[in-house]
Amino acid sequence: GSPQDTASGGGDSAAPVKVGLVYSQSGALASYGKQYIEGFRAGLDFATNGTNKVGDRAIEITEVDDAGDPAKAVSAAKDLIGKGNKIIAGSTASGVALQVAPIAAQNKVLFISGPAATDAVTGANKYTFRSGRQSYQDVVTAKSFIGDPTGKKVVVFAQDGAFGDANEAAVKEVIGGAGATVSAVRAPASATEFTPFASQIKSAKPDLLFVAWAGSTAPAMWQTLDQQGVLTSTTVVTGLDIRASWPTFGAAGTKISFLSHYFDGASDTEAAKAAKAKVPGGTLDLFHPDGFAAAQMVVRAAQEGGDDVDKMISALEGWSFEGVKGTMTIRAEDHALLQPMYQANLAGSGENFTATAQKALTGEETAPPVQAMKG
Amino acid sequence: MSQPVLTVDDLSVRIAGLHILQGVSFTVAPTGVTVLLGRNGVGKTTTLRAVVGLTPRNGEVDGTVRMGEQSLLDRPTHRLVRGGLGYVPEDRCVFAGLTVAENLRLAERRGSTPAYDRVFALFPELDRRSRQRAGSLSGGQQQMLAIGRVLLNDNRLLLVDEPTKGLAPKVVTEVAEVLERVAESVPVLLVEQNLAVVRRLARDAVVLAAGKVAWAGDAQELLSETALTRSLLGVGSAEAHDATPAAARKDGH
Amino acid sequence: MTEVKSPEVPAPPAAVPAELTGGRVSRLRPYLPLLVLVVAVILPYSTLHLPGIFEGALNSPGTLQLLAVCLVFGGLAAGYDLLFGRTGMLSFGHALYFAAGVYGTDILITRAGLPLWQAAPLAIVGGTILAGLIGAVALRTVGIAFAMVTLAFAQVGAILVARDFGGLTGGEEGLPLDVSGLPAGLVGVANTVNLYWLALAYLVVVVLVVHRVSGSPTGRVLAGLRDDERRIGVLGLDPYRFKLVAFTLAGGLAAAGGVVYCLIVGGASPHITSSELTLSLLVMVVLGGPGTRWGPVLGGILYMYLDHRLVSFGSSGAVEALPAFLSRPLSEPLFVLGTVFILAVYFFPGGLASLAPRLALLRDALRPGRRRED
Amino acid sequence: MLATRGLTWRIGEVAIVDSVEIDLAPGEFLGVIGPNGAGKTSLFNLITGLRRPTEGQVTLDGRDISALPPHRRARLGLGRTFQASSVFGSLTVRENVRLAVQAHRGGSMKLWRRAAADREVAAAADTALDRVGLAHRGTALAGTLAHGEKRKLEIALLLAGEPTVMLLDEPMAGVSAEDVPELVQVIRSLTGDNGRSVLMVEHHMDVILELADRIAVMHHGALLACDTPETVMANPTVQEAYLGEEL
Amino acid sequence: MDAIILLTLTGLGLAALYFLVASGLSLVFGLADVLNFAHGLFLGVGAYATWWAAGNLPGAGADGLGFVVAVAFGVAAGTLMAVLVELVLIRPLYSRTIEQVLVTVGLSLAGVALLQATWGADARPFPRPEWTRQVTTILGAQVPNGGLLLIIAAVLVLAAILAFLQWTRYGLIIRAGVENREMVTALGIDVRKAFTLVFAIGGAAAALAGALGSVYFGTVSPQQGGSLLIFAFIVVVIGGMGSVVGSAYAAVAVGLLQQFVNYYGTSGLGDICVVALLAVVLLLRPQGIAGKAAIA
Ligand SMILES: Nc1ncnc2c1ncn2[C@@H]1O[C@H](COP(=O)(O)OP(=O)(O)OP(=O)(O)O)[C@@H](O)[C@H]1O
Ligand SMILES: Nc1ncnc2c1ncn2[C@@H]1O[C@H](COP(=O)(O)OP(=O)(O)OP(=O)(O)O)[C@@H](O)[C@H]1O
Ligand SMILES: [Mg+2]
Ligand SMILES: [Mg+2]
Repeated sequence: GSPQDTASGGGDSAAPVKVGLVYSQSGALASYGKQYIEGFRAGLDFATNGTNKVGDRAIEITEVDDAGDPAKAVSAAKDLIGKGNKIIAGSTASGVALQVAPIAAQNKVLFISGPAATDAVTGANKYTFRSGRQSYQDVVTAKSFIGDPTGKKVVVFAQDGAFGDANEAAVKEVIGGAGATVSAVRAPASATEFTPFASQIKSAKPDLLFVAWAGSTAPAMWQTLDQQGVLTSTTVVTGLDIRASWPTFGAAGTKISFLSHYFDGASDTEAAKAAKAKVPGGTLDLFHPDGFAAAQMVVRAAQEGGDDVDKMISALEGWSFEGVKGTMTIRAEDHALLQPMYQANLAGSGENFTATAQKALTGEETAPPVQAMKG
Repeated sequence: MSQPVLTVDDLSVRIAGLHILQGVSFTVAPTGVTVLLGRNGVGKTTTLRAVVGLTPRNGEVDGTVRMGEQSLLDRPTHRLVRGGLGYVPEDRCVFAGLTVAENLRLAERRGSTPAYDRVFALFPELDRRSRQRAGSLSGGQQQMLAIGRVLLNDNRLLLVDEPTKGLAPKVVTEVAEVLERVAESVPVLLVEQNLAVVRRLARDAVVLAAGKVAWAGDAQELLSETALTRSLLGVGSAEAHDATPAAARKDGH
Repeated sequence: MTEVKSPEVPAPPAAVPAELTGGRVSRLRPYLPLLVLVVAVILPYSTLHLPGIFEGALNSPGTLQLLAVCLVFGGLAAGYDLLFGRTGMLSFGHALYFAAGVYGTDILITRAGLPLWQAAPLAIVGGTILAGLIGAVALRTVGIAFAMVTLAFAQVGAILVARDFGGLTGGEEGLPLDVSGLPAGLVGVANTVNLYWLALAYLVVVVLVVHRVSGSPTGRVLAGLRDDERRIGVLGLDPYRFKLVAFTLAGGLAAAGGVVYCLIVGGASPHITSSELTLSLLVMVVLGGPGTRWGPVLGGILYMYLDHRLVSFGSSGAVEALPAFLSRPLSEPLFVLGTVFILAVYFFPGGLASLAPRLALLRDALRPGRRRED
Repeated sequence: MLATRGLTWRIGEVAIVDSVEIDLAPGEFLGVIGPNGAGKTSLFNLITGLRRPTEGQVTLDGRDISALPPHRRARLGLGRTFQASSVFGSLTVRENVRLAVQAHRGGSMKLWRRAAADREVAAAADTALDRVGLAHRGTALAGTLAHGEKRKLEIALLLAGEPTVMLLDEPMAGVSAEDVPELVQVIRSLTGDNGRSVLMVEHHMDVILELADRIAVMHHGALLACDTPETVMANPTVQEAYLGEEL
Repeated sequence: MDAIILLTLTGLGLAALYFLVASGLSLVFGLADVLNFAHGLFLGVGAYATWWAAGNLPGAGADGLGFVVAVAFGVAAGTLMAVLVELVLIRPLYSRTIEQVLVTVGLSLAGVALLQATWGADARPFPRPEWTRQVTTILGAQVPNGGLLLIIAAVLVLAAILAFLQWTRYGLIIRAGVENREMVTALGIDVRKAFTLVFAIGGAAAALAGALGSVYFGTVSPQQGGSLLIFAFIVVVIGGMGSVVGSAYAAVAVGLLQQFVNYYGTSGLGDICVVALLAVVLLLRPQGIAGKAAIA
């Protein structure tokens, strides 16, 4: 016999379409994963009109937890591919998305990355798509806060590592490219005391402070910026995280200008209504649209491509659709997902904060530069 | 004869599968020193540790050990000791990181007045060095501390394991004197290799061989019978290997 | 020497000398590992399905991938045991040399564009030299201080990887391996079986080296070091040199494991630089039985197996059907793993390796009974 | 052979070992006595390199070894036993001795040779075990030996290293009376041949008197006397400081 | 000048936090000889219990006396947890040091996962008195009150622990028991009680650190304890195993070093400097600043 058995992706026309979802059900990003899967279910329902079928073929979802660990995700992806799944989606963590993308290319299956925000997924290879936003789009939204950047002074405050690097680079390119002087203050992601950094920022006297910070130390960081008077001395822009985190901004929350990927009430599209109706609790959050869009893309791929991955790719490339956020476009050249972004404000106190959209930017306005397809 | 203070009956100890004590029975008289003799590795230390409840985790103990009416084997060590069973271990076990004073303070027991005068009268060195860390004491000084620690309290029975090991002859003599005086008020079960000390102190003797009691009876009788000492202790002449100053003196003069 | 070990702590059980085990089984015993090896080699030819144990048939890519990861960690644990179980050195920084292997290979291939046959030896040599240099410094201390110095160096490694110096490591996002230059046989799901064989080969090499070394004159010295370092010095041997050799060798083996792991997972991620990885190596070794030939291997395999499988156990229907106060914790793999580990420490002290003698005891206890029935 | 010059070890103000000068002739047996805490063990630690002296030198065969680490001194032929037995507890008795033989003969840094295959090492180890009468305990784990047996094993370890100068720290401590003559024989047999010298701390005076050519008396870290047994025993200071009252 | 005062005071606040975490760790590590990897869990338990109490316990709240009650509840919970851990998990393994460490490793994995299963992986806002969010102006520097609170708490904890070890009989028993449990028993003392007590103190200190740390951070999350633990370990080792005073010195050194290097050097260098400090201290003085046995 052969030393290894790989299921041939059944060409039977009535066989189910097998879709593998590899995302974080446990681990640090479990709550992002939860929103993603809720959004995905709602999106599947929406895109198939409640049948969960594409034509005669049922869509068979296999969910695997990667716990945020790329090694586990790679194992899971290989297992799913071996079992004949032609479509893999998920990837809550950027690290996972980056490791799974090459696996998809090597094995010629479709990969639709989830909430992972890293720019590197865009243009990773022709088999890889994304259903969420990328860091660059955040930064372009941030730029919209200072009007004409020429001659302005911008400081990026970001944590060490790839996430911070990407943000710093994007700010330099987007806002610096538009004429502002950009400098950066970087801090270790593990830092617990932020006074030195707050002092550095304050003494730089920027016109705009762009903060790229993720993780559990964020509230302490905001409190320190507030206490050292940074928030009142300049315009401070950062990304709005999931709802549950809003109260952790504390008093600082109302002094910050937020760029937002999504929050409940940011849009009022058909898809948003459908998603709201379907999602447990009835309130949309940051990563529901990503899951929703992923499901829409899966259905599209299965509909147009059948079992042929190349056909799936050509069906998705250049495709525009109405997602939760509004019109989304998959750019053919590098598979960037062009989508609306929002400026928002927080109001309230204690446990109760509400976000209101100040302005929506269209997918065109926030489009990242085109990447060369790497593989 | 009056009731024995300690009765060991059919005591059997296995450690890591080795059957070390195989049914040891003896008694300790309510006064004087009972000495436990035997070759290296015969199980003297093991016997004492079993009595005081310190058999290692991988050991099993069978049989009965009674102090008066009370059965000892199923009671935790600290209870036994509080009940008046004093133990001086073979390798001293002073607390190296604590000062001499702290070592002594630790041995104080609730509900009784510690007899510091008694201890310092015997070992003035301990008083002088009370602020030195016990770990930096010499071997002999440590031994003094280990004995002094137990004498701080009134005991119903003392278990003493090779107290003269590694001590200078002068100190050996001192320790022997101390034990002699202690034994006037408290019975002592003593393990000792130094036959001169044994001769001076012991009233009864118990000889262990091959995990069993080979001989038990009057100590002086044992030591005076050359045939007996030779067969039980393997000593040619009782004098020959006494590490006594007397033996040394002979050459000196 | 580890200060953690108080005198009463039984030293890791030494392998039972052959002359002490009797009976028929013992005559077959030397061949048992060989038999297991043969089974392991031909396993990918089996289509056997073990429901509940593996997701797919034995020869499905998912199963082979999982097994390959398990085998690498089996080898890694065996290499770590050379330090911990056999020499008595408690290093908290072993993950560093593994990570050096993984990132070394990945960076040399992906960033420098070297072919695998150059990158792999370079990474191994680099990892070994790194272990030698760090060992040379760290071994000036002993006991907990040694453990902490190794931990500190590993922490520097973790910080450097996370900071993404020169964009080499990809920071917290990791660095996917560029497979375009790799031999075709190592790429793609269809070739997972080759990765499996590679991992198996790695494991065999490590076991062979560790076994050979611990049975060598040097191994004897290492065992002596574990018991009493001062004594070794007075015998005329330089403890430092021998410890350094063990440390460097173990580091080299870990780096080699890193190369294999990099190929299997297809990239590097900062998870592997964390001190938790060293900690879990320690867990593996103890789970298996330190200082024994097969214990650490089994411990490593079992730990990794559970680590991967528990994730899907947590999301299985059976668990989700339970009431919330049960299903919530059970769906956290680490909860189950931690609990299993605590229970294992209690009920199998001495690790899995101590199970065999225990089973033998059980068998002996049962045997007279059987005879009576006859 | 071995000589110390002005050897001093201070902790703070206190001189634990105080300008000790010892000359050990080839083949000589020098007994060291002294009250507990006199600094005998400390002197041994200075000679073998486990402690660094504050002042003074140690020379072996005319060569200054003061700066060498313990293992280098051992290789030059300096062997010792410890006051508290120190053997490799998790190895068998036989492996213990084989390790010592192997350490002495060199070739310990062989990673790829089977240790058990070296018949010469095994034979030498068995000889050493035989000489101390532990051959029958060969397969026992050294950690499980009784105290007296550990003492013998230590001497076997020492024997295996074929040292030219041996330092014995209270070898008789805790050894049962029965075994003392045997051990004395063993120690005597070590010294008779090929000019080996011995430095032995012992409180068993009869053993010292039986073996020693000369006796050194230490007191408060300093050398009180160093002479023939007769002279030393007759010295009133020695009697007062060390021997004490008759039992 | 302002900057230096600010950095010094906030650095001391950080040092205080490290010390609060390290003090319990150091006690348990140095005295009960258990390298307690579950210390981070005790921290988490203290923090979550305080958080829960502030919201649910009658009489407790986010402000004034209610906050004190909430913190007291958190400390009690941490203490109880530590005592249970000692009684159920550590005690049966006594004298098997490695196994004890391993059990705490298992416990830290399982316990943190349990916190996460119960309250989710995300950080939650922590109830705290309004004044802890304010700053106090000292010599022109705006020093966060949360940090000052930590400094005061750390000084009190240090004094309390030292007094306990030096002047109580239990302190003596604990110090002796570290060396030789068996012999302490043989002096008629129930040494097990003493070790339970060590764990209780360690747990209480950890829980207090958890609660006050959360005040400082403004949030509580399951991983918080674990991330502080590594620096606490470094502090304990630099300070010398089991020496609470040593830990205090080391915490100050680490806190200030990190703060100043992060300000004047490049980011991340602070952490590396701390690690380098550890390596240097250990190489020069393997027993740590205050050495192994010295307690005070
Ligand atoms: N923990 C242990 N594990 C295995 N065997 C042990 C252990 N403790 C003691 N033994 C064995 O038990 C026997 C008796 O030892 P024990 O220490 O009681 O002898 P002893 O009569 O006190 O000897 P000595 O005169 O040398 O002190 C010895 O053979 C020893 O090897
Ligand atoms: N590390 C140390 N710190 C402080 N004092 C020490 C240290 N080591 C030894 N001493 C002291 O030095 C003196 C000599 O000790 P040493 O062990 O050398 O004596 P010894 O002659 O071998 O005694 P014994 O016959 O009792 O073994 C003792 O008073 C001891 O307390
Ligand atoms: Mg004994
Ligand atoms: Mg001595």
